[in-house]
Amino acid sequence: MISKEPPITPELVAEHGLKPDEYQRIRDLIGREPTFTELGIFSAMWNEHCSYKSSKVHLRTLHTQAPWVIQGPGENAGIVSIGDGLAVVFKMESHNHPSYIEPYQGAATGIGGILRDVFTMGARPIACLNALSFGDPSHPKTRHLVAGVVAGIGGYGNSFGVPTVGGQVRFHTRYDGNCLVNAMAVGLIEVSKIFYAKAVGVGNPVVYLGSKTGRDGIHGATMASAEFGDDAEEKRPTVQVGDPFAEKLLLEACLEIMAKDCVIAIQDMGAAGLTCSAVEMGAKGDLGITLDLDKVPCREPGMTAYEMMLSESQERMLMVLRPEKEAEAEAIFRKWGLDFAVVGETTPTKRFVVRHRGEVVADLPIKELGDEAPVYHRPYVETPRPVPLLASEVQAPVTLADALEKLLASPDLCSKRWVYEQYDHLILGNTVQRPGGDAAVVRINEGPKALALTTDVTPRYCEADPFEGGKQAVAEAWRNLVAVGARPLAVTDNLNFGSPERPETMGQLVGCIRGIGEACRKLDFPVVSGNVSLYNETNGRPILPTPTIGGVGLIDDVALVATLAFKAEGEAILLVGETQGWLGQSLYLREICGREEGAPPPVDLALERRAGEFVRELIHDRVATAVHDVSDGGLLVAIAEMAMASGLGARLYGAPVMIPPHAFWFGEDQARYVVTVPQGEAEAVIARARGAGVTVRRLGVTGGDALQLPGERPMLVQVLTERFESWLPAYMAGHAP
Amino acid sequence: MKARVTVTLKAGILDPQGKAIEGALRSLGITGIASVRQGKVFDIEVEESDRAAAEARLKEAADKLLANTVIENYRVEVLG
Amino acid sequence: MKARVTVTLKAGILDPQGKAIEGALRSLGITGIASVRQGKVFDIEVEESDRAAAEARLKEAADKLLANTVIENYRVEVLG
Amino acid sequence: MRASIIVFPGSNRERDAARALRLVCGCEPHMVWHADTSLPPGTDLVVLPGGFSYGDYLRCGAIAARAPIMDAVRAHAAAGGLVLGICNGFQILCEAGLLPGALMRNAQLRFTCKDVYLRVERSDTPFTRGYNAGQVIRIPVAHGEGNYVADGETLARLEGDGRIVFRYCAPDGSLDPKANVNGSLAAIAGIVNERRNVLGLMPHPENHVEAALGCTDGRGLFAGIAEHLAAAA
Ligand SMILES: Nc1ncnc2c1ncn2[C@@H]1O[C@H](COP(=O)(O)OP(=O)(O)O)[C@@H](O)[C@H]1O
Ligand SMILES: [Mg+2]
Repeated sequence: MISKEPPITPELVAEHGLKPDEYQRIRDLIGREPTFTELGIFSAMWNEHCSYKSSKVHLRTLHTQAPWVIQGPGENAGIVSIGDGLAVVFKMESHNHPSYIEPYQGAATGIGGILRDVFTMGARPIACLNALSFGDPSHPKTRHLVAGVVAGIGGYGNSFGVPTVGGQVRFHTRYDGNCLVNAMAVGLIEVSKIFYAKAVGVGNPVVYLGSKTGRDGIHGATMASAEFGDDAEEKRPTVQVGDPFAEKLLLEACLEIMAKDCVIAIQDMGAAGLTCSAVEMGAKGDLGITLDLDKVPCREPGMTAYEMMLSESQERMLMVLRPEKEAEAEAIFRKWGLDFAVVGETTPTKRFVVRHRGEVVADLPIKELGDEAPVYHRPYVETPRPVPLLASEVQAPVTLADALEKLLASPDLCSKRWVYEQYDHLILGNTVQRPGGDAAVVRINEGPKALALTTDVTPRYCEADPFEGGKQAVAEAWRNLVAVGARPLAVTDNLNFGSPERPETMGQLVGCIRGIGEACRKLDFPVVSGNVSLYNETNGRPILPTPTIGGVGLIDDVALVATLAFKAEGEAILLVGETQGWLGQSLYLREICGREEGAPPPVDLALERRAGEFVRELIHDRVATAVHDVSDGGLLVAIAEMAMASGLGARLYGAPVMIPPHAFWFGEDQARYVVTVPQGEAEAVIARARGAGVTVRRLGVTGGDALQLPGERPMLVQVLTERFESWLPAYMAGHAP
Repeated sequence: MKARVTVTLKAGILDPQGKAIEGALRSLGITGIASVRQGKVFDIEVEESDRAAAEARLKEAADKLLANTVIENYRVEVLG
Repeated sequence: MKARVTVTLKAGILDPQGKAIEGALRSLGITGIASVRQGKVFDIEVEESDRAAAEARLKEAADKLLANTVIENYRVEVLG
Repeated sequence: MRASIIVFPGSNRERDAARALRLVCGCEPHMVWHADTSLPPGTDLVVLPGGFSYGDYLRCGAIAARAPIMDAVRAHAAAGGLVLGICNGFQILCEAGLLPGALMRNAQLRFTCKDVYLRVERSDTPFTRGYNAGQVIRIPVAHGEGNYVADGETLARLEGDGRIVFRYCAPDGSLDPKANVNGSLAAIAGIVNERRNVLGLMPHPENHVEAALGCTDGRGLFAGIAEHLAAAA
């Protein structure tokens, strides 16, 4: 139908990331050759990022139901009821490839995108978190990426005005050419005022809102699903620039017109902007959509239909409005200084028709664009189960004190203060627990309820044993929520893997999803939203499998929040949970012995649940004075973190005779917490634990200015703190890692 | 030697600052401004007497640090 | 008409960014940079055919908005 | 007391400020849109809240300082009314010429959010009568451009007239350069105008008014303002 567009050649098809059989399927569907614009539309809709073609069949197995779930996966974000007519809306999403190419803007637009997902549903964002994985600190690009990504996250979130309250930062050489930037946004909504993407009614105006369209990120969605070679730098011109100011205005304007009941359906323009949003609105509503591209506000002259349909310019939305409210909605948008244009309408035809300069440049069946996207049962091989490593096979340190000091100053364990101090974590005035604890705690409105928020994953466990690693990521998120006193509600997952076309990598994806499903079922902790990012690899080397879990929990009364700092001298320090001394895949093994091997610690989900419920009761009954879960680095690291947070030391008892000391103190056995209670309560707590089927062991007594272990030099809390706090700032100031 | 490195956004890259300034000028009653794009200048004192050598050094500085060549262009002028 | 307004810090005003850039260049191994001071440029498209009128309008823009004359100087060039 | 909070596009701590006024002063502030040209009648305190007005593009606070409502704010100040600029509000006051000097990029070139200690230099202003002179308070900062600069003459005048009301300090009140969180001249965190009815400060007292959030050192500022207005009435 269009003469000026380039002819479709096999090369052009390949450049669009479509395989020959996929192209054939397109021809069969529409019964002719697609136009260039249509090819672009298909490539956007059918790429991995939008279609989930490799992961879909496996994602269906996840546990997504619970009585408190209002909206599970499939919408812009998941929604969970928190009582009082309120619900929490949340989702995590990756912006990995754009962040590697331009770390500041890549990370910034990642935050912008996930915030839009949340406020598109009508929620006001109340918190952000992020999970970051970078290459080895000695890799020449790592420092630049850390600096840019952190500044970008802060630059966007701070200006937009949402507190960034938590996250994690990890380093490993397997992320050298492919960092991970996973961002999570959390919003608050009234249950009766939720908005969806589903278009309703024929002849209703389709309205374009927000910033103008430029040539930003054309093919960004395709890029997000392409692996990197050494020529990654050459893919640069697709960089999108974020405008947090415009997004803040968009938020306020959207919430205002939603409150005025103008909106039938709303969808943000994310990856593959106008294409994905329009198709989704039509397909969900069983309607057709007609767009007139001459009406689209453009930033640059001479943009083609293809460019407009694939542009990823940020801070834009598409809405279906109630026709009688059009003028009112427009006035609100003009007041906020934003573009507003009626660009199309809903039709009964179930076709996606796009017009530009008097010509029809696309005319496609709307349902098939989404529903008929290829779904792959990709071949996979399961990761062989690793052999557990015995503690006797792992060398003991010269002294436990030396090992502890070294661990605390290691890149993964050290304080991330340098990072989170660049994020405004206090704005909105509801941050009860700031970054640095097990989970962030954000009060809901004026209280007394609050949300607990965390992001977790241990990629080295997932690499060694995807199933156990998947379980562990969920269990650790659950544990971090419990450790502050919350009732875990639900999770969002962000699955970052290499190429699904490699059976080994596909096996990791399948294994992790199974593990996540298992843990979510057993812990009653459903998945309500998520995102899959595949093809994270450089020169054929995939990243560590990284299924990041974002967990949300509910606290009924902010006054009953637990923190990890020791509270007073002379209190009993107790270990809740069972210890074998599991050193396989531990940080002790990696940082002290230079080995990465063995099986990761298995997660006994029944035990996890018992231990967690026990600890939550201790917090609720105000018996526990400090609580910290035991994770990376093991028991001694957990105790050191409690000491550093308070400035108080502790006198510790020796390890049980059955377990070598280094395995006891640095093993990473799961389902454990360190809890302090007033001395006088210790016996009762231990008895209560016995009744609950939970093991509790006395570890020592708080007090003094050092950690003291029998036969070891005293470890001054101040010295530990110095080690803990100095690695990251020194590294970022240019010192050798 | 004195030099100036001027860094400007590549064509087509969104300039939210420029856009905000356009709006502000308009509301200040300053009309007839069709577009504003904001860039940076670096006024640099180089310890170097050879012009070409100074220029080479500044190019290196611009490539490695002063400009983000993903989204920006730069120009080096040695003023002598 | 195209024009450029260049805004630079007044002498004597400390420039933390410039200082930091000096340090960063040094740690990148780029030596011989005695000092760096950072400023801004605005590339402006003026709807005006008269040079003097364009200049006057830009001066007004700089005085009223583009420069903070407490700490900054500016220069207007109409490029035609 | 009648407080008005000016909301610019991009302001984002206006709700925090409103909550502090509500909790400490029992006053429900008016939200005033930047495009308005007058303040609600009877306004005795104007608050310019934190945030990124107009994205903080160009220079922090520069565009907001030229917004329509600012003439009314100027007139309010000229008539002796109280004006409190917090963070972005301080930047706006400097850009508007209601306070001297300018706020530049933090010396460490990074946005910084953390608790800092402030020494209250005098308790005889409308804004600080809730504190004792020399008192050390813990208040969070959250800004990227809070590095106060002014020429020598201006600084001499500020010092001479005792118009520096808050300085960054160590927990014991000493002026440790390490405690100067953004490299400000003379560790300046907040200053008043000559008449002492306009205060600008970078830290956020409005975020430290509730025990549930860990610290109430910010209450003194709002309580002091309420007291001053009550006494003046
Ligand atoms: N990227 C980040 N953004 C914000 N906070 C972070 C980030 N990385 C780490 N933190 C904070 O530092 C603390 C320690 O992180 P981590 O070691 O991952 O905790 P845990 O082992 O309990 O999951 C947490 O409170 C976390 O929220
Ligand atoms: Mg934890």
